[in-house]
Amino acid sequence: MTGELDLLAELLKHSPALIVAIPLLGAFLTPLIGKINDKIRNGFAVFIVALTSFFAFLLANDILSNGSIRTYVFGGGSALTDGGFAVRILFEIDGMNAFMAIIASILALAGVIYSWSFMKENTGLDKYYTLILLMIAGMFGMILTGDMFNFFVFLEITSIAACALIAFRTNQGKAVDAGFKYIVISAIGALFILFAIAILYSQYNALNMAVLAREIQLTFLDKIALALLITGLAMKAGIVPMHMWLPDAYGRAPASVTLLLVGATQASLYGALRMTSTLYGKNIVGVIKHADFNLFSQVVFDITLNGVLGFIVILLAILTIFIGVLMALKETNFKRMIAFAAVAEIGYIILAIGSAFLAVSSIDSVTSSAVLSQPGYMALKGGIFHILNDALDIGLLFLVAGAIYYTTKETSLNKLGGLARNMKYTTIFFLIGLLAVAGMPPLNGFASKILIYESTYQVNPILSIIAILCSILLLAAFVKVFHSAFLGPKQEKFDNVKEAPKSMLVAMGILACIIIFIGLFPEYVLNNIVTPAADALVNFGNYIHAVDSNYVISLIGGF
Amino acid sequence: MLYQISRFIEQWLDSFKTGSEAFGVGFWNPLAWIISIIIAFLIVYIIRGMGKNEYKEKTEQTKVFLSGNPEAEKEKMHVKASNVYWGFLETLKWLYKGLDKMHNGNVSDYVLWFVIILGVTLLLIGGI
Amino acid sequence: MSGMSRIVKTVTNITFPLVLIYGLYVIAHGHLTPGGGFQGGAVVASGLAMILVAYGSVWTMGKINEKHLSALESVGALGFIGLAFLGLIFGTWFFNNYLVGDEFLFGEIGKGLANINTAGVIPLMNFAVGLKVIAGLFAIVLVMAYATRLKEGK
Amino acid sequence: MIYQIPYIAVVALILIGLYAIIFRRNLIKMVIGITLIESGVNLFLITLAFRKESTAPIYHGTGSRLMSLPVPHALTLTSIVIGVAVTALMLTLVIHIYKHYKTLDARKIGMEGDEE
Repeated sequence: MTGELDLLAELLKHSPALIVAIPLLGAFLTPLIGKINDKIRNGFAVFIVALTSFFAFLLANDILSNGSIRTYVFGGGSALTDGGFAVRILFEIDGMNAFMAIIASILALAGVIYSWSFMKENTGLDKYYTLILLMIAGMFGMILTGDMFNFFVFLEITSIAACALIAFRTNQGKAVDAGFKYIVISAIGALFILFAIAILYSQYNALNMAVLAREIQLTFLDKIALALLITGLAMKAGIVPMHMWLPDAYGRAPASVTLLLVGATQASLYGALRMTSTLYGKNIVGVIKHADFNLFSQVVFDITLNGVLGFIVILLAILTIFIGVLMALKETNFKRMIAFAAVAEIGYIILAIGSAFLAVSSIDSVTSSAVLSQPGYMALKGGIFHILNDALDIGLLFLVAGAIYYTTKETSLNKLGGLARNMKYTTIFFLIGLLAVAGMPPLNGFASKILIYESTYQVNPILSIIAILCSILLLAAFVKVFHSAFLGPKQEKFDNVKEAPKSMLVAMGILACIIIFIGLFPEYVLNNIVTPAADALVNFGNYIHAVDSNYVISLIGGF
Repeated sequence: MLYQISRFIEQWLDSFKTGSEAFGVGFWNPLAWIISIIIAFLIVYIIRGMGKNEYKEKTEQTKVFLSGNPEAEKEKMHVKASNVYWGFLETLKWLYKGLDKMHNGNVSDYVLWFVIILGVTLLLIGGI
Repeated sequence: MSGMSRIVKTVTNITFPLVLIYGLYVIAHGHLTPGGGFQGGAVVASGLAMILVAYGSVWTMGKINEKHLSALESVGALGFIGLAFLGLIFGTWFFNNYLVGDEFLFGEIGKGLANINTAGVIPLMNFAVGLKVIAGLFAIVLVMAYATRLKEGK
Repeated sequence: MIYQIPYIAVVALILIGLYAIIFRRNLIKMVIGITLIESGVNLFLITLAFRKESTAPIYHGTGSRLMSLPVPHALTLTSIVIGVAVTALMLTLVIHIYKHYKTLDARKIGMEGDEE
């Protein structure tokens, strides 16, 4: 019995490294296994991702239930060297990382299971599985890492693998073109992020996020680095007006890849969150809960920075929601239309985050302590919750679009129609995804959107009015899709269309079940998964403390 | 006894509010929504049951009747996706013209947008 | 791409071993001098690219297939990850340098402060990375040259 | 002043690269632009590592001389490796694009519409 416990504890200790290492190992084993048999290779890929997800869930369970922070230093030893240099590469997992790891593992699992049937007719599948496992490894790396440069490396790994996957169907010119756009955009974004990392390194001689967060002084160069980081990651996350690559790439990639691309986009968004609220935690959002007066003396808390940042983010968020929804209303290509909806959904997330920033700045500090106000905290929670819901809903819709492409070889909504007669389960899944994205109760999209509406209403009523209006427009856009693809008279050219294959239904079913579960028990998910993540972002001091134990701050207040 | 019953009813009613700070006060409980959806389905079912039951398939009754006009092909009968919100799109044509220009598929322009936003952010954040 | 003149071929034949040895030297001394798996691998791959230019892509494609190169690349990557996993098994952490201060691998060659056997597992990782880079870069160049061969005829 | 020149070069390289990406039509020139930005960032990293009168960070056994920082060198190497991968991928895609469209003009390709 104790032996089992020891093994579990040992696995738990090493799981941060294993989560990234297992897909990497699997990626390079796949071409060798693919020489034996195709089915064995597919099964192997599913097995690898399932193993990774198992470790991710193990880790997330531990982190989220205990509220602890785990660090994993590669090569062993302590996080800091004797002289206090922070050059060792380490993974640091707190609530937010664990939360993102859950999302990534769900998406990865669904994506790999889905591709079993979906990619059956394509050639070169050895490479496909290698790339998909590489992309999963990169995604997990981005999410788990606690090192700036490592973040950049995993960002690039993800984008290279993603680009090759977008352009996987090289017989389609548009797909290749979308891949080229994606790689140009991500290369430029990543290079500017690297530039920002170099600026930070030049000042503090550290690449470790926790040490940087401890040291940061918000000099002029730091502000430049902040702007570079935010803009670079915002472009990777597809925020208007830097979103135009997103519909091109999402629309042209195979559906299983699109699902993972959603995950990669979320990971970039996570990066932006981590940069603003942990790395610049002293200056932006992090200080809020830790209104420790000793800490305050060293903190260069800049209330204007919060205001300006909140202003920028909210402006971009409103633009993102509006343009995403308007384009989704007009678009007639199935996958591009969902991609625009995805843009709008990202807008909701950053609207919440921007409101959190703004809520901090608008609280005047009578006791010289800027405590995150209740609406700000709620907005942060809503935004984080919506990351999960967005990934699931949009992912499910993309899978449905892929299933329709698989059975009819058609993506134009003008040519589809009456498919509900042939594809019952797919229709049900689409209906679930539609209602969830539009924020209809009792599905998951509603649970997070109500948080966003309520909190933004207290920040500024106009924001929540715009958000609700755009949600209705989003529903209208999806009703259009539902009408034109699934309803209507039975068409002769689709007489032979059958239900999607089993593996695709299983993948869609997984996502749909999770959506319904979250919809029915939003409180449970909110308290057990989302709140630890939001707390982890707010308590940036704990993040530093996990690496540098000399850095102690006492907790006061709380909610 | 009476007190206990009234207390129980109160608690039951309370369960329809989410009862937490997070979701505010209101009938946002998923349970309430499921119950109301089931009730709505029941009502629809009852209304459907009230319909005439002399309906027979594949007879004159099921034929499409378009004010005496001949029925077009099935594919032509279906409202196309691009026609669904025609009025809305027509009204906002001025806006969509600009938006379409934005999404021109040229990666140079995409990068130009990035540079513009980068410049604005640098000015705003660096300027404070 | 067809082959070039006899002079170029002869010069390539002479210089290629030198380039190869230099590249392998850079790989082997990666932990002591500037260099390492990637740099040495790039040097070797550039030597192979020289052969490709001199003899033409069709000839080279006949000698070595791009599929073999991909397999070799996988083996290199597997070696790297495998060594990292061995760190988990023999040492205590992933990527642990469990061979450092050990003598069984290079034995007497490696004695001394600035010799091969001072870095434990790092030279092995360099070899793995070098293999991957040689195979990968050469595969890229080869495939690109082969893809553009059709333009020559026009 | 002589130590400021690399930073000027960094900015110049990045700006030239951005110019090439934004205002050049040819896809290959855009790829060149990206490599220029990458060189600029790499040069920036290398410049950060340099200290006045420092030597390469290699141990020769004796003497304690000022060495330049090795960490940015490692970062630069990694970023070069990534750059090679990105460049190779982009050029491969350019070859494919040329096969499909018979042109490299960025303005003539990539228009998304209902082309079916």
